[in-house]
Order: sequence, then C-alpha cells, then structure tokens
Amino acid sequence: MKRLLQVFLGVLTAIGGFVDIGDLVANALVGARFGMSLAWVVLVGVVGICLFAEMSGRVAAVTGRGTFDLVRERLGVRAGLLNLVASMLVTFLTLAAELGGVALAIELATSVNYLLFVPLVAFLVWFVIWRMPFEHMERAFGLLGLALVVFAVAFWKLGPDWGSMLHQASHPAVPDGEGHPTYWYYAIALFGAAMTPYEVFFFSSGAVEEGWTKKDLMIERINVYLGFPLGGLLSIAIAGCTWLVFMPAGVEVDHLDQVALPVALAAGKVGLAFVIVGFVAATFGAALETGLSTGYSIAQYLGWSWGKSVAPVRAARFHAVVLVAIVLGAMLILTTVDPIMVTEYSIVFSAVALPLTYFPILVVANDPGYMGEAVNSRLTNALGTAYLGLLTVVSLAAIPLMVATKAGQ
Amino acid sequence: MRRGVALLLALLTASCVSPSRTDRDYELKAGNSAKAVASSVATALLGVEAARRHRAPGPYLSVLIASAEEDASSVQSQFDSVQPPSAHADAQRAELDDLLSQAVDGLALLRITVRRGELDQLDTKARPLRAVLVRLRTLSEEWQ
Amino acid sequence: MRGSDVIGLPVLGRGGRVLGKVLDVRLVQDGPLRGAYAALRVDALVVGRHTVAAHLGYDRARVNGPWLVNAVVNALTRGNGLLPWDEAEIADGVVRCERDALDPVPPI
Amino acid sequence: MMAGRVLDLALHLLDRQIIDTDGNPVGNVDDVEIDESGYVEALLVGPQAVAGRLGGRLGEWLAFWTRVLQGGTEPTRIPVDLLTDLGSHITVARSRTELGAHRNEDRAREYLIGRIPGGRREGE
Repeated sequence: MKRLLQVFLGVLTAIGGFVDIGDLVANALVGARFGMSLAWVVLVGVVGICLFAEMSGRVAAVTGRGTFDLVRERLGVRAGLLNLVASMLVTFLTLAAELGGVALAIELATSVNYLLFVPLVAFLVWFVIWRMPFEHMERAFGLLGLALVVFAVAFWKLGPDWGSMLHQASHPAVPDGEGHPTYWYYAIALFGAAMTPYEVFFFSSGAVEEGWTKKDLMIERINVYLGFPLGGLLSIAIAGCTWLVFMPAGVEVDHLDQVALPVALAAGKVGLAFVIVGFVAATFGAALETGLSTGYSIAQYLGWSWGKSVAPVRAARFHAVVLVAIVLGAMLILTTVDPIMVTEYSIVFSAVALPLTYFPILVVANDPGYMGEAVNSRLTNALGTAYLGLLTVVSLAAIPLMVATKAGQ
Repeated sequence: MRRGVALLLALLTASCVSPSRTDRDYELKAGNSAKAVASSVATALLGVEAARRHRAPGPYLSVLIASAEEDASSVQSQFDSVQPPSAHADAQRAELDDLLSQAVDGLALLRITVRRGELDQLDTKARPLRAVLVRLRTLSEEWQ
Repeated sequence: MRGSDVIGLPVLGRGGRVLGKVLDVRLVQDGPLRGAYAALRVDALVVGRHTVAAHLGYDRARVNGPWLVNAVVNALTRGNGLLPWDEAEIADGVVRCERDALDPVPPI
Repeated sequence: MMAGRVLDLALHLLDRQIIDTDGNPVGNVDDVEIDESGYVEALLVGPQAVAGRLGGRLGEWLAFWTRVLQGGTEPTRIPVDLLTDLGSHITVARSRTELGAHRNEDRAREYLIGRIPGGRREGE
C-alpha cells in the first residue's frame, strides 16, 4: 500500500514537473499560430524524453554516476569540455528564463512590475536549494505544478470540435499564411521545450542523490512512462486553449499574461488562481532543477563533491557554482531583456545541444563494462538509434532555420 | 558569458528592423504592423470580455492590458520611424498611423479604467476599439 | 614524462610515412608490486586517426550497440593499429618507427 | 611473472573519478606520470594537469589563471602505491587532505559557503 502511494506520488510529481516556462510559452505560441497541426511534435518529444530519461536513470542507478562524469570519460577532456560549455550555456539561459517566469507569474497576481520580484525569487530559489531536503523539494513543486491541469479543464469547457481537432492533429498541414520554414522552426522549438537537456542532468543526478539501485528501476520506469506522457497531454491542452481562443481572434502570444487568458475566459477567477499557482510552481520548480543542474554538471566534470545529500560545507564548490549561476541568471533578467524571448532562445538552443549529452549516454548504456546485464535492450537501441538520427537533424537544422525565419517572425 | 549571450541575441534580432526600399516593402511592413497591433487590441478585448463576465480580477487585467498597450505603442513607433519611399506610401503611412494612434489611445483608456477599479465600465469604453480592430484587420489583409 | 606528452603525437613510419597519431597508451599490469597492484608498464601505443571515435570503447572494449553506431565507429577505427613501445622513438614532438604497417589491436 | 591485466590509459584511467579513503571525491585522473623505464609512477590531479592536456590557447589560459589564483604550477600527485581499486572509479588509501587535493574546496568553504548560516548542518 505504501509502495503504491509512493508510485502514485511519483507519477503526479513527474506530471507537474514536466511543464516549465519553455513548455508554457512554446505550446501557447504554437497553439495560437498553428492550432493542433504541431501536436505530433509534442508526442515525438515525449517519447524522446521518456527514452532518454529511462536510459540515463538506469545508467545512474547501476553506476552511481552523474551524466557529466560519464560524458568526460567517454569523450575525453577536450570534447567533454566543449560539451559541458555548450550544455551549461543552454541550462543557464533556461535558468534565467525560469527565474523571469516566476517573477512574471507573481506579477499576474499582484500587478507589480516583475523586475521587482526577481531578486526575491532568486534568493528563494537559492534558499530552497540550500535548506530543503531533496525529495521534499521535488515533490512539493511537482504536486503544486499539477494546478496546471486547469488548462485541461478549460480546454474541455471551451468545447472544441473534437472531430476536427483529431483530424487536424492527425493530418498535420501548414496553416494558411505561414511558411514552411516557420512551421519547422516552431516544430523544433516545441521539440526543444519537451526534451530540454537539463531535465536529464537533473533526473540522473537526482537518482544518484537518492541512492537508487537496480531495485528502484521499476518505480522509475513507471514514473517516467506515465508521468511524462500525461505531462505531454497537459502541454497539448495549453496549445489547445490558445488555439480555440486566440487563433480565431488573430492574436499572437508574446506574453505570459496572454497564456492565462483562455483559462480565465473558460473557468473564471478560480481557474485563473489555479493557473497562477501552477505557473509559479512549475517555473520555480524548474528554476531549482536548472540551478542544481549547473552545479551537478560542472562538479561532475571536474570530479568535485556534489549534491544536496551531504552538508553544504562538504560540497562547497558545488554550492558556490549553484549560487553564482542563480545570481548571474537574476542579473541577466534584471537587464530588462524580455524573459519570454530568453525562453524562446533557450528552447531552440536546447534542441541544438541535445545530441551532445544524448550520444554519450546512449554509448554508456550499451557498455557492459559499466552496465553489466542492464545494457540497452534491442528495442531500446532501435528507438535510440532512430532518435539519435532525429536529434542530429534537429540540432543541425535549428540555427539555419532560426536565421532564415528571423526567429519565427 | 552574459555579454556573449546578449551579443548573440542582439545579432539575431538586429535583422528585424531594416530600411524599406520599394513601395511593396513598405506595404508589407505596414501590413505586418497592422497585424501586430490588431493582435494586441484583440488580446485586450478578450480581457474586457473576461471582465464583463466577472471572470478576471483587476490586477490580472491591468497587467494584460498594459502589456498589450506597450506592444502596440512600440510597434507604432517602429513603424513611424520607417522612411516611406513614395507619395503613395505617404498616404498609407497617414492612414495607418492614425489608426495605430487610435488603438494605442484606446488601450491606454482601458488601462486607466482598470487601474481605477472601474471594471464595469470597461465594456463601454472598449467600444471604439472594436471598430479600430475591424479596420486594422482589413488593412492587414489588404497589404499582405 | 606525462601521458599527455605522448597522446596526440603524430606517428611516422619508415621513410617518414604518416601512420596516424597516438590515440592511447596500452599498459600491462606485470611490473613489481606497488601497493595493492603490480606496477603498470607501458607496453604499446594505439595508433589511428579518430580520437573521439577511439574513446567510445567500440574498438577495444566490449561495447557493440546500437548496431548503426557500432558500424560507423568501427569503420572509423578500422585502421587503428598497435606499435610496441620498444620500437617507438619519441623526439621533437613525433613518434618514429621503422615500420610500414602496424600490428592489429587485440581487444581487451 | 604471469601476464598481467591489460589497461588502456585513455580508455580506462584518464578522466576517471578518484575517491579517497573516506569516500570523498578527490578529482579526476587528469594525467599520469610515467618514469624513464616506462612504468606509471603517479596519477596527477588538478587544473595544472588539465592545462597540459588541453593545450593551445585554452591550456595556456587555464595554466595562467591557476598560477595566479592557486600559486602552484605542480598538480597534486598520487603515487600508484596508494591505489586500492582500479574500476569504473579509482579508490586511494589516503584522505584528500593527506593527498593535498583539498585546497580549492577549502577555499570555497572558507570564503563563501562556510560563512552562510546553515552551511554546516548535516546533509539529508
């Protein structure tokens, strides 16, 4: 019974933890401009993140090692460093975007300019990392993030024509007035939002922190295989809401305040309250994860002590990196750069950086020297190879498409 | 690192504003500006709709409408800074600029009303904006 | 000497023909006892062209999946060979030897 | 003497995590020292050793800053006599303080992390 509850809570946490500022912005934007015609990308992204998270979780449970520890061993000091720098730039941009997202969400409730909240939010993010036990932290924000389920409720209340929705989703076509490059540019953005690399750094390092062993793998798989797809459905519901409300009105989504509007229209003030709580929880939770991920990755690459499971003074350099990353992230947002724009760039660059960590994990997951009996199955490898190809194409196409479409204009 | 990111962002966005050389370029720019402001106005009007049905509180509406107004006025000032290449373009400029001013003024009025807490008056005060929205849409389609 | 002084050096065969570069150093644990282990003795140099491909483990360790990656990496590392340490002469940033070809690399 | 185990330096030794006798991470194997007669003498740990491997401008840059910030040009040296396990990570029979590989961690603790309230509480 207790085990069942644990699984249940784990799945809920994974759903609530799936959505972050990138998913919110990308899905809302895409829903308003492309309707359901890009919903398939979320599906492809969810399968990808399930595959990647399962592999890295298994590697972490069997070897007790974090991602960048292995990346450096497999790629060597030079290629590993390049990899680390690229991945950390993306994670840092994401961290900044999440910090901005929390502040913007609080602005929605208070109508006080978000910039005033940024220092406070940064402090709180650091403080939670400093004081709150790992498991409580993950669970609290994951569960609060479930408030975003109100998007699904709103979508249902807005009363879509289910038949035409299914038709649109299953017969994707570029809508009138949009070019093919723009369509593919947003496909990549949506894909990058669903498959952000920090999720994997956090997930595998978290597995090491919580001391997973092979026995925990079953629970891990259930969490991933149920939680992420349901989180993906939530993403599609966000796109669905903006599709129904904004597309007919010719509205393009440029602000977080707009993302909440369909829910207000469909579910009123209570719905809006849920949305704001969900925004705060999802972005705050992701800020914690990205902040920790910078520390995890750098410490693992350099062979330092890391993690929340030891006293901070015993992992002083790790905590110093986390602190510096949060301060710099807050400073980036305080330059008054638009956090939504930072988000859009962070998800596209995520797509660019994905193969850098995916490939070494795929190789290590096949290495009996590390994995023993727990190497990839043939099915996992078949899927893994297909995604390696896909990620490579996406990574190579992202920047040219960004330039060609002037970042999706 | 931060400077590098800022530089990259600046490079990537620098391509947004460029001088227009021909009438066709100008017309496209005008059409896009009309479309962008129509999007802001439509957002605000949806907010007004939510207020009319008592589905959104004042602080939220104030943020929503203020950011729509900010976007609209930034589009307007960008459009105004573009050099019209001909007399024909001059006429287009006059027509659209007038409309954009009406949109920005209308949005400002809504913002003031929300911040005074007079949510029940929003619907009435939004009336002129509806007409502006229709004309903006017409122009944006005409100048595609 | 450090390991990094050798790894990456170009390897020239008879008549200055380029055989590749040093990708790795093969060590054998058969020296006198040092602490818990027998000392590690340099036995040979692994020579080839593609550094990253050689470090993935497909050519020498027992990694062999996924199939496609295996095939590509094996194609890249096919030309790798072994040069016994006592035949290698290191001077002026190059490794020289009196050979036309390298020994095959036995897996570990 | 019987034929010993075969290891490849880059594949099995370089970049592996080193764990000290208390289970604390010491660092990675950043380089190794090989003596005249071809025996591995010691593992080298620290940015000074990484700089040599990176080479080029980046290596010089790293070496420069390490010299400025840390004062030493020599990496931490772990004689092979101290190794107790050569597996997916490498364990040594000394603590990281005894090895002298603790200075940067100490510095981060002394100047920053140790001064923040709550830094010394037990981990979870």
